[in-house]
Amino acid sequence: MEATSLPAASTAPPSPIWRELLGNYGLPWAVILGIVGYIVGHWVGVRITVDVQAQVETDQNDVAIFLGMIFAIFGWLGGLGFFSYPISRMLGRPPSHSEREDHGPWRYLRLCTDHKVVGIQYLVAVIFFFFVAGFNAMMIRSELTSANATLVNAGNYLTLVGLHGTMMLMMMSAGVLGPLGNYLVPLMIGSRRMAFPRIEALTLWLTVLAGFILLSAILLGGFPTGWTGYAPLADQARGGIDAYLVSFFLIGLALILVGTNVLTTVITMRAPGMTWNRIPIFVWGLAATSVLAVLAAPVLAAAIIMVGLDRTVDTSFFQAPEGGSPFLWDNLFWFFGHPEVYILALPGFGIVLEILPVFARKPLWGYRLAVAGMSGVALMSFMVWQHHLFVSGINANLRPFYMFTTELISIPTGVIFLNGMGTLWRARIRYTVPMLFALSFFFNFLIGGLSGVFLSDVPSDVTTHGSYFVMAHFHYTIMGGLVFALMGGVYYWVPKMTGWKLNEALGKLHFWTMFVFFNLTFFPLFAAGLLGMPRRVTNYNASLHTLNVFVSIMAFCLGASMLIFLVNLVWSLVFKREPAGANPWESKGLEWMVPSPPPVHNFDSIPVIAGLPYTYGMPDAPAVASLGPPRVAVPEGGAA
Amino acid sequence: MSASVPSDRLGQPADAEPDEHHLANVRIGVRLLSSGVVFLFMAFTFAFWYLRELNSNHDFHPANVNPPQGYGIAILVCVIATAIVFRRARSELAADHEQFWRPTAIAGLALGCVTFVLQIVEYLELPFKTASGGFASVFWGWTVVFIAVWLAALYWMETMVAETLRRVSTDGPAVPVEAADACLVFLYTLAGIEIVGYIFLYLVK
Amino acid sequence: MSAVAHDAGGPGEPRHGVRIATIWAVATAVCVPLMIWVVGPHIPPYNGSLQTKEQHDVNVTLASLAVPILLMIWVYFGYSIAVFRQRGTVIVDGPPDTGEPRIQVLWVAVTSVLVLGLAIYGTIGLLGASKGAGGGQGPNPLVKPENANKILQVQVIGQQWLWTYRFPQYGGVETPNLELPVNEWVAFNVTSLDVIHSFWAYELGVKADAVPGSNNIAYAKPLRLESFQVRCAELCGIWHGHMNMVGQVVTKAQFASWIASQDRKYAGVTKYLPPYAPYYYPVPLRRG
Amino acid sequence: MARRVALTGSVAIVLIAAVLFYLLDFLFTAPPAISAVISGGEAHLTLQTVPSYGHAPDPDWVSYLAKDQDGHWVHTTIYKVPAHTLVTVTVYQYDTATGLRNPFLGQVRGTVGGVATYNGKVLSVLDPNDASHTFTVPDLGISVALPGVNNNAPNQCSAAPCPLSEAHTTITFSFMSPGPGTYRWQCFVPCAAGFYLGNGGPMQTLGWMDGEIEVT
Repeated sequence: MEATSLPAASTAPPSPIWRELLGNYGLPWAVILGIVGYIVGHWVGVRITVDVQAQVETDQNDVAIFLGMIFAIFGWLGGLGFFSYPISRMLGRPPSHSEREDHGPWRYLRLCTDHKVVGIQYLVAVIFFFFVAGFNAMMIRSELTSANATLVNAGNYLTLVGLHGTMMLMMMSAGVLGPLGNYLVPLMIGSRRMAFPRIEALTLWLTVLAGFILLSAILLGGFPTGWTGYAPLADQARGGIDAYLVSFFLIGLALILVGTNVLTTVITMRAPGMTWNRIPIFVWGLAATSVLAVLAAPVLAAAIIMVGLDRTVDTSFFQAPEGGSPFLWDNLFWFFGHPEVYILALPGFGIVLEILPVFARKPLWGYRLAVAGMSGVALMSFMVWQHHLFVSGINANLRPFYMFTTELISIPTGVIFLNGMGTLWRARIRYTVPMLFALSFFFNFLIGGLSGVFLSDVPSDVTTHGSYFVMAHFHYTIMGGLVFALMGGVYYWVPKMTGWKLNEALGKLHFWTMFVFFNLTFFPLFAAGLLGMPRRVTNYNASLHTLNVFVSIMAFCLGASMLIFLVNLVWSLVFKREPAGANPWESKGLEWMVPSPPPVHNFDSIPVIAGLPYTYGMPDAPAVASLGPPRVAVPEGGAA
Repeated sequence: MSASVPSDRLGQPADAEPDEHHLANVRIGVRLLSSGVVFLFMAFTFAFWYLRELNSNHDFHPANVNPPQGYGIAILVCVIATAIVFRRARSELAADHEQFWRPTAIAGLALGCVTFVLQIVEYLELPFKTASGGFASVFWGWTVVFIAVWLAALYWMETMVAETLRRVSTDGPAVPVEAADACLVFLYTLAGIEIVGYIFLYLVK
Repeated sequence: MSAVAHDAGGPGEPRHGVRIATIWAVATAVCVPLMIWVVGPHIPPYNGSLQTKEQHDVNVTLASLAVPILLMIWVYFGYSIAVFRQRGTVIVDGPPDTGEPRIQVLWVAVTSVLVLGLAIYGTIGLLGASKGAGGGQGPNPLVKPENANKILQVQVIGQQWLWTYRFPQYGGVETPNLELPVNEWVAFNVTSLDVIHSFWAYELGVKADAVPGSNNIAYAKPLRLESFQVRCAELCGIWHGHMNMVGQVVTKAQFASWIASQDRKYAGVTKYLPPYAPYYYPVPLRRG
Repeated sequence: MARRVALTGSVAIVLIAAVLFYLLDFLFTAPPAISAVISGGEAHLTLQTVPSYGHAPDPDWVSYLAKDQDGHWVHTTIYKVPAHTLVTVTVYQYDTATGLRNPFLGQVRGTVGGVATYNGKVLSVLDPNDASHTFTVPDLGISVALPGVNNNAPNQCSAAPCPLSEAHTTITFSFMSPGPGTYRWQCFVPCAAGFYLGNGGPMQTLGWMDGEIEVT
């Protein structure tokens, strides 16, 4: 939304003729230009490497695939209209913040710079890819019901594992920053929009494209490396690895941009009165995550560029005989890898600590401690990455150091429990669905955290490294931690985002089935790991057969419980549509003082913040912000 | 594509203050993205020192692989010159010498383009191909990524030059000085990266 | 809006803190010994080698340390879920306490001490009798058994989808099966010919990544005459899950006769093998 | 309301169709299984290795082929073999030598008598540099190296199935099949031209240079 007092505002000339003929930028054009881009890029790639013997013999020309995908990316972004702004800037027109936005449902399939539209688009995209990856998980578990490769042949199984892992992590790293971050940060800090609305829309469309490019790995023959993409195997794999690399690169790029966007918004666009210690804890969680995203994702991008060069122009970054080294990928990937898993965990902390006070009817206990905890986690997550490499033979003399830093990082992570316990002390708990998810977060993350202490201890890590123990650990921290918190966030904020309530009974059914079957699925896998079952294998020794069959059945029930969530979403938001009102949870947050769904400009006039939104049990405390007079026909100017 | 008329979608007059944050956002945004870019090149720097120290199969830096020193210096000088010339242009802009800001900014942009051209020519003249050891890989990786990021700097300078040339109203500076400051921060970052890159790509044996 | 019941812990209020502490104390007093003596012995890995004994002790210690923490959180949350509930339909706010610096400092201090202790404990375990607890320590290990170069050297060669073993002290013979003498130190020199694998001898508690172009040394001292499963613990391609074999720990005499039989059996091919080296760069190097 | 039902229904149908395509076209695809020819209490398997398959989907890939019951060459590597019987394998090898990555695999192992006949000569060790492919069943300890045709042989075969008239070496060996189960087998020569270290593509795809022996 622009002030009419822009220096060189020029009235818009009538749309050019071709625009009328071809219709508007949007998803249809993006898909068409994306596919055309791939075909052209592939054709050009084949022409360029017609004499490169290595590319010809593989029947799948990596140069052509990479070029095809790069052209497809430009086609996709061009089709959505992302190049119109840079071109107009290069022609000297002044910066503007909003694309031509029109309302109506079609704005969800088009480049729209309203942060609320992007938030909902993100939510739909993340949930869609979450279910695609979840379906892969069901296939993995059905393969593991038998002790050797029966359902899926061994080669395809690795692609299955790779797709499940990569897509889950791709979607979950933008899983909270994207939907809840973009939607709620402006509402919670009293601003009308994010710092860079156009970049915000770009991150959404890059994430969606990355998801589909990763799925295209199936058409290119799959990839055997799993989400970690270890080095010489990545150099050696078929075409599917190119899809993995390009999609992970796009996600890295989207992470940098969404991190910059959220952090800049929090730094510059807070409403007057919102000092640093009045920022809601959820926004602090996202700010800490953004710092990690901005600094860690470039290292992943660099590592991916290196593998890309290895596969196309025959450099030898990771080829030991040629002066490279596989250890380089280990170090670069895990230098990004560990901040990545905290990019996954911190938003979960933020959501839980935001929901807890509302349903415990008590202020957040130890707000500054929570903020210090999150910042501590963000800072230290760059110093622990070699605990993934305890047995890899890299600088054994640093083992004690990395054991120490990994143990050290469990202090700020443990602070979250103190905040939770303090907030629940003599509270008045209401067991609504969001609260159930928040409480179960503590239960799951406790088991995840303690198993992490086992793994950070080198002697114990020798047996558990690369086994199902590790797999159970990170499912407890990511699914038990982040996904439970995200579900709580969805149940808590969807009434605000859509204006309609989510069905309480279905919600509780979904919670209890998800909680019970999640624990029954992943707790036995700690035992499987300790009993010697390596990760990502199709066959295991017979003694583990009954355990795996039990876990598979529990996993199918977990899948069924996720379907209940889907049914609840579709039933409550598409069919029943029971209005939720502005503040269904009686919360004191700023976002609950505007109608739901909030109007396009969020606040009639920029509010003045009076304090933290956790003034429960303080009857005389002022409301978190004074919103100023409602917008009348002609507003008497800007902020109060 | 014309800049859209900034009107609020629901027909209500747009609020008065969205623009005041724009320059502050650009100021913070460029610092964040510059630190991201520094981490990007830190990965390549780590790759260089790590592979050099490992020197697996004694094939990291075969004797016959030597980058052309001439081009290295030329590119380094051009990058630093671009930053200095643009800094000069910025101070002209701050002092509201419109008539000096314009040519100096264009000179800065031109120098940037020269850097780009020099790098491409160096690729054509390069004595070693990509498949000759770890050093060659890091050399190609670093320079390709640097030129890609350098294009972003060129784009940014170009938008400012274009905005100056296209100016309609004459009150105030052609381009907000803060925008030029932000672009300078990005140029300083890239100049610093180029210096580090020059040292270990061309000087360290 | 919510009505506020400002119950500042009047006399009628039960002493929640004391209750929680007592429940926790009783539960801990019951569960910790349960963990140490009943559950503990069943926590894998078992006592196949000196290394697994160390790992087993660490696992039991960590488990019995984790029990009190686990119980503290479970008891506290269970108690608050049961007792601090909203009663009736009117939403009543709880007391407005926003944080006790003393408790926060105490918590951070306790967790720091605990963490420091764990780190030191882990380091002691690492540098202790198990000489690296069976983990791969790279070309120059941090911890070596005494007279490390005189003990049995076994080169473990990982390649895409097969483990083979070479014995430099016995003429560099290579064989796909593995037998080790009991109660003798053995040094596994693990390397790979193509991609990263990870040599995992489960019952011996040994795990060392096999990385092409690097020699990863892990020490073990088998203690029991039993077979041990060898698996690959790092994803290496289509048959990663099938790269399994079973090794055998035998008496010293049986080992001598076995190695002699392997020498005879594979004499034909031994002359074609490359000279023994910590790692190999096999042809074809470039694309095939 | 009807519009919403229709919209949700159509979205659901599209998703289910995508899932079925994903399952049937990618996940559950596996090469056909052929069973060994049984004659007189013995099983016979006839295989062929060609330097390039010559047909879609991957014309340049090296591959195994097998002769089924009624003598047709089938492009598969999944072989059914009866349990506890003598299996005699004949391999017509049309590819040139690439050389073994691990020379140890030049040793013939697990066959009856520990030997294999190469063009009539009975050997127990093959010079690793002459090896073009191997037939190795690691779980059963069976491994036979297959020597290559010399590089400048005149009529080299370029598309499967190759007739016997073209330059080839013949290798025969036999082994006792174990109890029922599924045993993976593969080629240990890095023969996947174009892939890093020669171990990508066909070497990691079922139906080309990897397969399973199903003992029933």
